[in-house]
Order: sequence, then structure tokens, then C-alpha cells
Amino acid sequence: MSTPNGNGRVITMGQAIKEALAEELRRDPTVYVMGEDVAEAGTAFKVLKGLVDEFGPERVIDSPISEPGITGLGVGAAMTGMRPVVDIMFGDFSTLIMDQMVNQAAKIHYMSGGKLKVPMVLRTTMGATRRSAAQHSQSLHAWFSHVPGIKVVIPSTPYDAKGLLKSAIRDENPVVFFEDKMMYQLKGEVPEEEYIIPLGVADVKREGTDVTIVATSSMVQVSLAAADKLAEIGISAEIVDPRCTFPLDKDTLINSAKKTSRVIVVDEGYERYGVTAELASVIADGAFYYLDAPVKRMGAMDVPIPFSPVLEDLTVPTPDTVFEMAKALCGAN
Amino acid sequence: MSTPNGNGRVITMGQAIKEALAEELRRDPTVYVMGEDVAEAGTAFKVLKGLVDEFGPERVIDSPISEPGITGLGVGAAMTGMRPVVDIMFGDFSTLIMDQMVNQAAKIHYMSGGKLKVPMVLRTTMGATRRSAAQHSQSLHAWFSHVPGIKVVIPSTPYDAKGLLKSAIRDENPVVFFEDKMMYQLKGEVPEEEYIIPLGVADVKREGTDVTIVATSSMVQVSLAAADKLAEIGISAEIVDPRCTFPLDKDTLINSAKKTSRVIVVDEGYERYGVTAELASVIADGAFYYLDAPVKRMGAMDVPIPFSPVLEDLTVPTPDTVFEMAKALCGAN
Amino acid sequence: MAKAKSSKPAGKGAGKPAGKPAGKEDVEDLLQMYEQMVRIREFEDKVNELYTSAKMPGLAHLYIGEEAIAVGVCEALNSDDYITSTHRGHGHCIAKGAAVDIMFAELLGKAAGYCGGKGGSMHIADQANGNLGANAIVGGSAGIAAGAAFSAKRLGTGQVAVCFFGEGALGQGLLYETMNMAQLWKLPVIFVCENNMYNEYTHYNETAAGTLAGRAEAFGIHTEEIDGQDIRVVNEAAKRLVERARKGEGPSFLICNTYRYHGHHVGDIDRAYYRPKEEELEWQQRDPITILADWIIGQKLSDQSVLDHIQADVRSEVARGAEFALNAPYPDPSEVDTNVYA
Amino acid sequence: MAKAKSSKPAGKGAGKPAGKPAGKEDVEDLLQMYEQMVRIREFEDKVNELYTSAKMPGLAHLYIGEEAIAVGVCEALNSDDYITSTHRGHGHCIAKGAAVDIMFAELLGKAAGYCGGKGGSMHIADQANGNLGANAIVGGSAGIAAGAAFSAKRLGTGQVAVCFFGEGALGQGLLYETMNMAQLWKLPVIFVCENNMYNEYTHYNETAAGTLAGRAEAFGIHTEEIDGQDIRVVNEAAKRLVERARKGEGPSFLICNTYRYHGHHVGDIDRAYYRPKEEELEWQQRDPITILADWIIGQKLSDQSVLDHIQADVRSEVARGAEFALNAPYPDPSEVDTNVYA
Ligand SMILES: Cc1ncc(C[n+]2csc(CCOP(=O)(O)OP(=O)(O)O)c2C)c(N)n1
Ligand SMILES: Cc1ncc(C[n+]2csc(CCOP(=O)(O)OP(=O)(O)O)c2C)c(N)n1
Ligand SMILES: [Mg+2]
Ligand SMILES: [Mg+2]
Repeated sequence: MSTPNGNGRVITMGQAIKEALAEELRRDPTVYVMGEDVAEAGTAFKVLKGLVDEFGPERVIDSPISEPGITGLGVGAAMTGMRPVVDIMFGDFSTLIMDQMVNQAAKIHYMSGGKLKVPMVLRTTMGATRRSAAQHSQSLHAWFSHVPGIKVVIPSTPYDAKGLLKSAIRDENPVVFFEDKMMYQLKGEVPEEEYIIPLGVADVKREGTDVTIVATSSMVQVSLAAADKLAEIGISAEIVDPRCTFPLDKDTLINSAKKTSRVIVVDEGYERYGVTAELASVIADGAFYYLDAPVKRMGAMDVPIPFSPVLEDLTVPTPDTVFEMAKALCGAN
Repeated sequence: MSTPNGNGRVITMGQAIKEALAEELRRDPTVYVMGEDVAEAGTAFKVLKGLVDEFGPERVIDSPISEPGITGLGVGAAMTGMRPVVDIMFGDFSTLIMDQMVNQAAKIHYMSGGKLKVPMVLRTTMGATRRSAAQHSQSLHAWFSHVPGIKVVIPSTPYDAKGLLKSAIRDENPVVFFEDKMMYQLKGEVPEEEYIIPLGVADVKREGTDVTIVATSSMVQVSLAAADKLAEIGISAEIVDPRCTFPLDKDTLINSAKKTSRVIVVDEGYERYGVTAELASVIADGAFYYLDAPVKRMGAMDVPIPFSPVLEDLTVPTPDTVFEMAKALCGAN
Repeated sequence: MAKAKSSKPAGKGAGKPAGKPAGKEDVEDLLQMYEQMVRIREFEDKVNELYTSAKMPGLAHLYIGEEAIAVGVCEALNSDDYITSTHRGHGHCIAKGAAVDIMFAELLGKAAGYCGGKGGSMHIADQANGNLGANAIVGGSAGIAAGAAFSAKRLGTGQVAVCFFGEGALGQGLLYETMNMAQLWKLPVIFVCENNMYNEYTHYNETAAGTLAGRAEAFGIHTEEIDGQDIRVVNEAAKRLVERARKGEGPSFLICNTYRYHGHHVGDIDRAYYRPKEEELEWQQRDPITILADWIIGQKLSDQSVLDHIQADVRSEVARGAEFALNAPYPDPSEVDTNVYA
Repeated sequence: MAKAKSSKPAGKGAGKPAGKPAGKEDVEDLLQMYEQMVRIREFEDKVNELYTSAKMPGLAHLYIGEEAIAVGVCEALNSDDYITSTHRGHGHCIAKGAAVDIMFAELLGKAAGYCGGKGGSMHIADQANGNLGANAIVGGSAGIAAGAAFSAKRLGTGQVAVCFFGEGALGQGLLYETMNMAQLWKLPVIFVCENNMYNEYTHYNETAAGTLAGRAEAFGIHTEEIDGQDIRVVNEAAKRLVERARKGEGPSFLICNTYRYHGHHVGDIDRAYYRPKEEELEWQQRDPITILADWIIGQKLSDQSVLDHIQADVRSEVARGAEFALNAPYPDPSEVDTNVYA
């Protein structure tokens, strides 16, 4: 478990992301940020507010509402010496940029026999329960994770977000970085000193012995809350956060499964053909002879996200539903 | 196993698809076909050749090279009384239409509280080994399968293709229909009489007792060939074809797994976060207490499809690799 | 609550006569348009109030200041003509004939809403009045509108489709793909660009090169650019373009210059960093409701008391509508997974 | 095999002088352009032969008939200027300086190819000469070209980027999004539309409404439409536009009218159903190589024997190149999963 030594410095996830960008913009003149309303407005979520003041409108660039275009521009700029950070306001708009990301960015290094490369970061958002309805609430990281040539980061804490975003910017490949909209205000310790976190290393957020809960992004917080409740009834849950869906730290997941013999995978993407399917089948294969029960999956309900709060809240895993699932799984012993 | 009673009438998969379209165009005046070079040219694969002669250019419509546009037009037409069949030449171009399919077509029925609906079919292709390289060889059905509101069909025989396409056109929802480019010349029995095959019913293509091979699209043929070889060494393989990734006939898959206790899932999409992950985890969960070995997955290698034939042929499962996997799995008894 | 707007004749090409000589406008029509603009204004004010008092989930994008466009255009349509709408869609929805109580219910996520609470502000649709839905993907409905026009043409119904969008949508490639096909196939679709000068928090000068009109003219599409604050101008233009479309002369592009008085959404309060207060005040001098009221009074077509009466009636209708929605029940939890498939 | 084309000075804004008065053209330049066009023609003929004799995997889209465009434009560029290319990309690749033997190796999927055999005909790239790659997604490289121009501008290198595409790509929305940004930010990118009149098997009249020029003019982009068969015209236009771009005057759109003599791809033999034989023959009367040869001879800038000599040399270079590629080894199977990540 990577313990941030923040010496008590606590900041929000939004601040951590802005710090990572500011540090990399300062360090490397080829880094730039482009997106809709990223400059003066500092994004629709105000996460980048102030960045343009330090780096100017040539490096923090407001764009037209042209997601495919700014992504394509990023790919070309990345191929020719820049390190673009492209901002796609809502992860739902990923639908518009798949060609540039998947047929272009992801494949150019390979198709050119290794001669060209595309060191770009695509920052976007995920997560529901913001009353934003079906076109502004999806978590589409499964799609990018499916595509060879792309790396995918889904951080769950301010500390991880900062260290992973810095790695993503320095990476030589296209990296998609998913920020959960509901977590921008989440606070956590982040050290003053510079650090980076390598891509592809899982983090055990809480150690335990009875059941492994593999959780991503905001589902880590949900699962930690569930673990507290489980502890009250004597069940010790281990929370493992892969932090990246690719590269995927299979060993850490499988080893935890071998240790506890019971696994739940929790992710906020649609359950069907989603991230939980891959993680569950990797574990079910790798820890087959150690498992006492089937690996259970909890994703978003397979429905377009409804607007009505009473319905929307039913669609994502909560501390209660994770608790119930874990209890049942352990009771089934 | 749905035995086509073709009375000996043998046609190709391409012909079966054309017949299905012709019959539905004849039956229902609101059906139309739109796509690039679908009319006189009869598509790049010549599958629809001649259709425009019977139905005219008002119903078999050549479009500009505007995949998002023709898909969007299809969505709007479907909402207002037509039954569009939109032709997207290569499945790789799905990248361009995800917004119209996923944020629009898939969600409109739900978002409108059931008042609007989008009865459209998107026909597109999948499959590698055609020496078409990275941007013309992908099998991206996992993406659509991930999205609530969409149905996905991946037929493996002329008989299935015809019956399923007719169902897809009559369905009240957006249905994506994937045709393997390499299978257009595949022959099979197809009856003269009209028939339809409901969406969401798996088909056991070969019965067996030692190992279940769940295979999709062209991988069914690959697996049948593997089964022949397996029979030679005394291993009896059951081949189960889900035919649709959604609705998914989980019961048939799980029951076969329970019967044989060993399962391999074979699909031509990228393995990582792909269709094999969902099928494997559904089976690993549903048949957990019956399995003698972990469920094994075989997808396309997680690389952009290379052009060079010597490399490309390594990227997809073959009768040999499926045979070896099954042998190893059964040997592990 | 009674349907807010008297329904108009529907059916095959049953358009109202367009292009009447100036000065001979039908008073009833003008009063109807006045009422509809006021209805939108009052509705949106109430939405803002509901948001501010934390009674509304999520956000909303107010149409205040732009009322003449939705109303001026929709008054030129039949009730079975189609529209597609945007994230800033309440105005279009009302103008096309929706009832405010059912709308409020939708915005509050209640079962009685137009979409059973599943759509909300950004996805409100009203099929019965031809509103194919608001769309939270900027530009995302261009294809849908053209597709509806395609249906109308193929089925020979004489309907037209109007695609409303903000000038920000001109950044989306889909729009150009659609315009090209609409013109190729002479589809009865009217692209209405509501140019309120801002894409969220960025002036359109920073996001749109060249001319807006040129974007459609390139495809040979008939294009007009008009004052979007004067509903008589909007309505006359719309009638012309609807007539063209019904006659099979194909698509058109109507640029309406306008302004949103409020923020991009209800939460956008501090706007000084992206647009000057003076600009806001200046535009409020050209208020569409006032302009029409002044014309009506000035031409002695009616008098202030009639207008006041309309306003008072609408205000109480809106208040009752909000009250209805506030008291209405939420959908049953079992609704969460219905309507995923038809 | 020696590099096919003498490399030109690279580096910060080191452009060749443009716009020399007509008639004073540099003979060496003309002969160089002649040689490059012949190289493309001979290369493509050999590709066709390889395909017909089943020695080439997959398909290829021949550039024959369109040579003046790639060569006329690329001769106006420095070797470190960027281009992006299309499925019909062999001509661009050669014109930008690639060697035919390494190209053949790529087309045959051999390890010695530009992309180690991983790219093939539709993805051939030649980074050393600024060719950022062919692209099998129609219109898919518009953003990439503009992004390269963005880099050049930000890094102050003085480079320009040329985006080649067929008129069919005008159907793709991405192009319009990119043009808008290129003009907003005055990026040094030249959009070169090779209008050969067919999108695969469909005439562009059926797929493009309005005018082609209007598509870029809408964004305020400087636009020229020229005869793509006369390389002197193409080259002069390209020099002008490159100079504009280098001076910071922003993007431009160059429409070159041309024709592909062969089918859409090598397998497209029976074309009568979509275009008349007479049309094909007519266009062959305006052959770019013949037009230049006639000019060179007519102006007595050189004589037929020199041209014949060039042709003979190139032909044997191409023959040797194909031979080299046919004999070259395939990549090692272990290559299949290298280069997935950098
Ligand atoms: C494809 C897409 N990109 C970005 C957004 C976020 N967004 C919502 S409204 C808006 C501005 C739209 O401006 P405009 O089209 O002018 O409409 P207005 O809000 O001014 O009415 C943006 C960028 C979105 N909803 N969809
Ligand atoms: C996005 C996309 N849609 C469709 C295709 C299939 N396709 C390949 S070439 C082509 C025609 C291109 O026409 P044009 O752009 O005029 O180029 P030309 O072949 O005439 O040089 C089409 C439709 C593709 N490769 N990419
Ligand atoms: Mg606006
Ligand atoms: Mg062409």
C-alpha cells in the first residue's frame, strides 16, 4: 500500500490534478493543454482554474466544440514533438473521438514499425450520481482498455491522481486518464515534494484476509466504506485498486485472491462486457484452484443512466450493496 | 442445434444476407438500405449486388463517405416511421459512429420514458486475415455489447445470418449486425421457405461431452475444425455458438459448461476487455461448482493487426491453436 | 392542467399561409406568440428559483432572452412537424406545445414527467407534439432532424423538421455531414442556429473562423441571417423556409442572432471574466417580449391590459405547474430497468 | 539501392524561392519532377503486375494519372516538411523522397519495408522524409496534419504540413473541424484535395452538394482550384501556398482536378457500370507525364533522349526494387507483438 507521506498536506483530487499539470507544464515546454473552456473558465469543473494565468493561452488553449478535431490535432502534435494533454469534458463524449484514439493514436507506433510515436494524454471524466442523465454520466473506460496501444489510468485518490498523471504525461504512448467527476472534491494527503507513480502497479488500499474487493476509481471509496461495515461483523476485507486497467497488474490481483479465496470486483462502468468482466476472468483463471466461491462482479446497472435521483442512485454500487455482496459471499463459505 | 432444412439448397453467407434484405425490403416499405457504394456497386464486398435493380435508388441509397451522418440519419428516420439498415463498410469505422449509436440510438427509448424508439439495423463487418492491416481488420463487437439499449448479432452460418438479420430488421431496437468479411463465400444450407431466428438464442453447433468450446462468428468454423481434430485423439468437443452477444443466452452456455466441466471461449475480437472476458466470467460464475479447470479465453492477440501475412496469421485463433488449448485443458484432468 | 397551447391542424402539408404582407398580421397569432414567449420566460424564472432553492436536481440551461426564436419558428410549424432540441431546450419544448406542469415534473425527476423522470432537463422530449427530444450532445441531433425529414419525404407526409442548435454546434463535424446530405437529397429540414455568441464561457469569435453563413452556403443551402430578438422577423423567415421545405425545395439555414441573459447554466453566476456586464445590459434593451409588446401596443392591435392579463394567467399556470410537480411522486424504483429495450 | 531522390535542404524555414516568373523555370527542377512522376508511374505499374501475378498480399490503390499532384506539391516542400497521405498513398510517399525498394518491401510485408511489414500499402510512413503516414480512414489524417502544423508553429521550426486527401474525404466532418481550427490559429497546413471525381464507385456529384471550394472558404481559408494534370501549375500553386504558410499567413485549400486511370483498387477491373470508357480515354489525353514532356521538349529545355534515359533508369531501378523486395525475408514471427507500446 503506497502510503503518501504528505506530512499532513491535504488537498483535493482536483487540486492534485492541477498540480500535476502545472508541474509538467513547467518542466517540459512541449506539454500543452487543449480543450473546451480549459483556459479562463478552467474547465466546466473549474479544475484547471488559474492554470492559464501562469502558462498563457498558447499552452492552455480553449478550443471550439470539436472533440474529434482537438484529439486529431493532439495525435499529430504528439507525433511531431509535442506532448499534448487533450481535455474531453465528459467521458461520454469519448464516443466522438474513438477514431482518432483507436484507429490513429493507438496504432501509429505499431503500423510504422516503431518509427513514429504518440505521447499524448487524454484527460476525461467518468462517474454517475451527479444528476446529469444518460449522456453525461457514463464510465466508458472499458472501450479504451480493449484497445492495444492505449494505456488507461483510473485513479482513486488525490495522491494517486497526481503521481499517475505525471507518469502519463511522460509516457511515450497515448494514455487515457479518467477522473471521476464526483471525486474532484475528495481530499487526501499529497506530499509537497515531487513524485511519480509508475503506470501498471496496483495498490492495496486496505489489507484483509477474508475477501478481496478489487475496486476502481470512486468504487475504492465505496469499497473502503463497505470494508468498515464488514469489519464490524468480523469480516476482514482486502481492497485492491488496480489504478490502471492497462497495463494491468494481474499478479497483485491474483495473489490477493489466492490469499482470501473470495473476490468481488467493483467498477462503475456498465457491468456487461465491462471492466469487471476482464478483471473477474483474469482472477478466476489465475486463482482458480484457490477460490472458494465464484468471483462476483458489481458494475453499473445495464441501463442508460436515468435522470431521476431515485432511479440514478440505484444504478451504481454503494457501500451497502458491496457490503451485502461480501457478506453473502463469505456466508456461502 | 438448429438444423436448417434446406432441402439441399446451398447458398453463400453473402447470398443469405442479400436474401434477408430483399425479403424484408419487399415485405415492409419502410425498410431502406443506406451506405457507401451499396447501390450499383452492391457494397465493397459486392454482397448487395443487384438489390438496387429490384428496389431502386430510393430504397438502396448510395451515401457520401459520412459514417456519423448516415448513422444519425438512420436514427432520426427510425424514430419517425422508417426501418433503416445502415451499412458501415468496415467494422473499424464503428469508431466514427459511436456517438450516434451509443449516446443517441441506444438511449432514446429509455430517455424518453419509452415514448420514442429506434428500430434500426447497423450492418457492419469484422474479421482479420484479409491482409487489410490495422484499420480494416478489427472486430469491435465488444464495444457495442457493452452498451445497454443495443443488441448485437454475430452470425456464423448462412442459415443463421439470414434468419437473424430478418429478426434484427423487425426488432424495435437498434441492432448491430456483424458480418465476418472472410465468411461471405462460406456455403451452407438455407431453405427456400421464409424463416426467422429469434435474437438471443444460442445454438449448439456440435454436441460433445469432454470440453465446451464457446465460439462466435468465424471462430465457429475454426472450432468445428478443431473439434474434428480433437475427435481423432478421443476428445469430444461441444461447440456452442451464442449467435448474439446481447441478448446473451447464458443458460445454454452455462449448461454446456456444467455438462463438460471444461470450457474454452473463442472470439475474434481483441482478447483484453473483450467478448471472451464476459463469456468466460458468466460461465465461471454460473458453472463454478462444476468446472474442473479454469475457463480459458482465446481472442485476437492484443496488437494492432499487422499487414504482413506471416504476422497477421499469428494474431487470430486457428484450428491448431484451439486444438492445442483444448488438448491441454483436457490433459490437465 | 390544460394543454398550454392550442393545437394546430396536423396532417399532410397542412401549412399555415406564409408571407402575409407586413402590417396585416393576425392579432390572434401575435398574442399567441406573446403568450408563448411569456410562458417560456415565466417557466425559466421558476426553474431558476427551484434550482436556487435546491429543489431541482442537477442543472438547467435557461432560454431567457432567446424566446423569440423558439416561438417564432414553432409558430410556423404544424403540431406534427418535427423539432430536435438542445441542452438549452425548455423554450423549444414549450414553443412546440408542451404543458408546463408535465415539464416541471420531468425536470424534477418525477413519474408524471414527459419521460417519466428518466430524461430530465437535457433530454426532455414530447413525441405527441413532434419534439424528438433535447440532446445533451452539442450538435448531436443534426442527423436525427435530417433523418426525420428523410422519413417525411419518403413517407410523403409533408412534414418538415427543424433542428435547433447553438452556434457552438458549428464546431461539430456531424453538422456538415448532415447539411451535405440534406442538400443532396433536398430534405425538408431547417437548421436553426441560435447564435447567442457564447459556447459556454468562450466567445464564438475564438471558436468560429470565417462566417457562420458560409458554413451552409458551401453546400448550396439557402441561408438567411436575421435578428433573433424580433419575433415578427423570425416568424416571417420561418414561414418562408417552411414553405420552401414543404414545396420540396430542400433544406435551409437560419441564423438568429440573440443573447442568453443568464449564465450558461443556472450555476453560472460570476460571468464577468468572460463577458462584460455592459454587454448583458445592452442586450436586455432588445428584449424579445418587450419588442413584441411595444409593436402590439404601438400598432394598437391590442392594449396593455390584455398583455397584463396574459402574463398574469401564465404566471399562475406556471406556479400551479411547479406546485404540481413538487408534490408529484417519484417513479417507482422498479422503473429503473424498464424501457431499456422496446 | 541509392535513395531515389536527392534530399533537399532541411531546417528552419529553409524554403526554396517560390513564384519565379513563368518561362524561367529551372530545368533541373523540371527534370527532377519528370523523373519523380515517371518513378511513381513505373512503381504503380509494377504494383499492378505484382498483384495480378498474386505476388502481393491484399490490395492496392494505384495513383496512376494523378502523379502531377503529389510531385508538384512535394517538390515545393523541404524534406523535413510534413505530409499526411491516404489509402492511395504510394505517389505521395515517393514524391516525398522514399526509396522504391523499401516501399516494395513494405507492400509485400517484408521486414525490410518502411514499417517492417506491419503497415503495408495503406499505412506506409517514412518518418525520415516527413511522411507521417498513409491513412486508411478516409479523411482520418486531417487532424494529424493540422497537429503537425501546430507543432511546427509552437516549436518555431518553420515547417509546413500538407494534408493530401481525395474529394471523398469532404464527406467526413473531421475535415471541417480541422479547417476551422487551422484558420483560427493560422496553422501552416495546406489541405490538398485530389479530386479524381470518384469516391470508390460513386461519382462525386452524387456525394457532394454545393461547391468544393466553398467548403474551405466558409472558414475564411484561402482557396485555389487548379488543373491537377499540369505539374507546372500544381507546383507554382504549391509554392505560393507554402510561402504563405511559412510567412504565418495560415492554412490554404488547394483543389486539384485529376483522374485515376485504373480502378479504385487493383481488383476493380470492370468499371463500365460506374464510369464510361470514353471518359477514361478522354482523361488519358491529358496525361501529366506527357504534358510535362511536351513542354520540356516544346520549350527546348531538354530533349527526348534525356527523358528516355530517365525513364529507362527509373524502370530498371523499379525492377531491381521489386526484385529486392520479392527476395527479402519476412519479419520474424516474434515481431508480431513488438512496437505495440513505445
Ligand atoms: C459534444 C459535446 N461537447 C461538449 C459539450 C459540453 N457543452 C454543453 S453546452 C456547451 C456549449 C454550447 O454552446 P452553444 O452550442 O453555442 O449553445 P448555447 O449553450 O450557447 O445555447 C458545451 C461545450 C457537450 N454537451 N457536447
Ligand atoms: C472513414 C472511411 N470510410 C470508408 C472507407 C472506404 N473507402 C476507402 S477509399 C474510399 C473512397 C475514397 O474516395 P476519395 O476520398 O475520393 O479518394 P480516392 O480513392 O478517389 O483517391 C472509401 C469509401 C474508408 N477507408 N474510410
Ligand atoms: Mg451559444
Ligand atoms: Mg476520389
